[in-house]
Amino acid sequence: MIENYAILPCNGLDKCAGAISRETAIKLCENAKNEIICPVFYRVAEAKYNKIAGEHPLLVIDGCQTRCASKLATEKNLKVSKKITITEEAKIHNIELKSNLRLLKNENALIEIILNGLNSAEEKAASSSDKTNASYNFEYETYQKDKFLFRVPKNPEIYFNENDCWAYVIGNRARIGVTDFVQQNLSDILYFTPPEIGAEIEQFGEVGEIESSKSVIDIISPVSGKVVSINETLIEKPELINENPYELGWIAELELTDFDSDKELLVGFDKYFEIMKKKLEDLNA
Amino acid sequence: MDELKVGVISCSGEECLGGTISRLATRKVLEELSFVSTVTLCLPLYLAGGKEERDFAKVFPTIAVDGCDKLCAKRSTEKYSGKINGSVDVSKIIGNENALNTDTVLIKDLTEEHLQMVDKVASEIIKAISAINPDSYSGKTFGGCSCGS
Amino acid sequence: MHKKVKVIPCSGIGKVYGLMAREAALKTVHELCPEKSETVCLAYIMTEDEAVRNKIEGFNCITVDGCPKMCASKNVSWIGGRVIDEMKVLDTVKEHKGKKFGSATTLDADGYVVVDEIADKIVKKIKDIIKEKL
Amino acid sequence: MSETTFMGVERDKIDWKPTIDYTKCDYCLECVKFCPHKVFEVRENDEIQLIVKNPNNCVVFCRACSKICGPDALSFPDKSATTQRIKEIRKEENND
Repeated sequence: MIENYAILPCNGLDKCAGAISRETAIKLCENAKNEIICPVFYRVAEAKYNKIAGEHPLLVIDGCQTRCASKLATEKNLKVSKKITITEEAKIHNIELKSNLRLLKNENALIEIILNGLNSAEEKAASSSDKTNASYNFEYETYQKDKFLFRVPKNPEIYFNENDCWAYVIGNRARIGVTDFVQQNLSDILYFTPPEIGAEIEQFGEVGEIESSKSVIDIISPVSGKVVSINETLIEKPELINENPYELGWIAELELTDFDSDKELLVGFDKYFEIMKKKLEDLNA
Repeated sequence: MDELKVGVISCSGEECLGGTISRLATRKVLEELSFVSTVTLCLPLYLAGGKEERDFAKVFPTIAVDGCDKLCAKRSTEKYSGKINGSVDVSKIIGNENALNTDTVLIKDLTEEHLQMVDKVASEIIKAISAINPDSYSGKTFGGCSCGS
Repeated sequence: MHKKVKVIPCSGIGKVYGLMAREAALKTVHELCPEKSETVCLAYIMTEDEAVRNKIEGFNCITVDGCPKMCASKNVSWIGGRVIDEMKVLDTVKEHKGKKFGSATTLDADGYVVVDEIADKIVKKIKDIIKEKL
Repeated sequence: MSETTFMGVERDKIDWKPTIDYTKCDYCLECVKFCPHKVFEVRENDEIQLIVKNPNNCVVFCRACSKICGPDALSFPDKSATTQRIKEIRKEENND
């Protein structure tokens, strides 16, 4: 269920989609403890809303493709956690929007569908994510080569293999992904093939594949275990791996089977940073 | 001596031939020049706040290549990264009339004559690069890179 | 008589996708839809000069971006253009898996196939925008 | 050029490289074009036109070339056996 969110709807009054966006926001606040950010009032009461937005995850509801609410969020430097666009939702659910500003049967039905969708997506996310899904607090060391930046997270819970993949280990679970070395070398990643959920992976086994126009690589798992979840967002948006392969661009989560033994062949930040630098120097040779 | 590394930031202006020529000449220098390592900086990314581009232009010598005398690339680079180390104005090399030609902008439409203009501009960019004193930047090189954009 | 839709590509210089964005946008405004669309220099927009502000602020724009950094879209919105649609070259590229498109300097035949497809999509969007206004 | 050790073990001691099945290989040379580590070498004038020239350049656990091989002529050692072997070598060296 969507709860404890700050909600920024478009509230536009020149299209039906704007009215729906407004009503969706109101419903979300009636049913649970969420706070609305009024886009109009935001212009004059910035401090108030900055505080709300800073303390809660932000859901942005855009009415149409002009995406005024999203733009307002960008302008105010807000971090958006979730985003929906009413016209897109209408298209997906085959509901035709007319020019009426009052909500009728169709519009109310759409709002119900959207609310259900938002709430069930939230529940799914909550159940699939364990402790590993807790907010990131990675600290990075950066190596610059030409204009390219290569970040490596320094947290002690993060282990690397020499195949440029990382594992963030908490308890009996690990979230895994590739490093900046991989994403910079591949350049724009166009396709992501995830591993199968439930698959048993041995250490250094393959957990999916990523491909750019330059090359295709296997993701080589630093740890052994069973795949319990994958980053589904990457199927539509593999470019998130380029954006940040350690956070939004993570690949999969594994339930560990023998981490003590896996650890023998993994390195921590210090060692990996050196390995990566050497690889980058070798690229010149 | 350390290898000299220079950033080239080109206007790529969409409205007239000057932009097409500045873009192509910059690409040519990047691809064919061997005595220094050039890095093309992406102007739109630079303008959108791209950290990699802006940081590079702050540390390394940078040359702006502009298609017309509005000098957008030069002005922007100065605005966000401080001074620039060289400036090439395509309209001065191929003439205002050519630079402001709005009929030919697609690369598929370029004629032999246009390609000669590209060569001319490329050689001016190389001159500007050569004019930079490498000694003042020694020790700040990272070597060529085969990855990324 | 309505104002022309602005079609603004990123023209990114580092990758073939930047060139594809540029060729697709320029083909649209020069060959396919010269009556209904035009382009404005992206770098010029960002100088914030009065003359160019008047060309872009509040106008309907379609941006064409070569990479997910979405520079054309970001820059145009920042200056106050109304980005009605943001085209992503990679969306069309993805439909042509395994093909080679050329370099950031020149395009191969397959590069032009994609450019033509993108240009056709832009034309459709221009027509949609103009229809909506009527 | 490429790293001389992998996980602290001399690269030379790790048996990880592609093996070409010459009954399947059709010399399309896609693998040569693909591999940035120059593992393969083309010998145009020989009867066998493609060889694994630099096995130690091959990135341990990488099998990417075998995936792009149309006739499926490239094979690699077993991964878990290789992992096991690396662990053994590390132990032996620690005991020395």
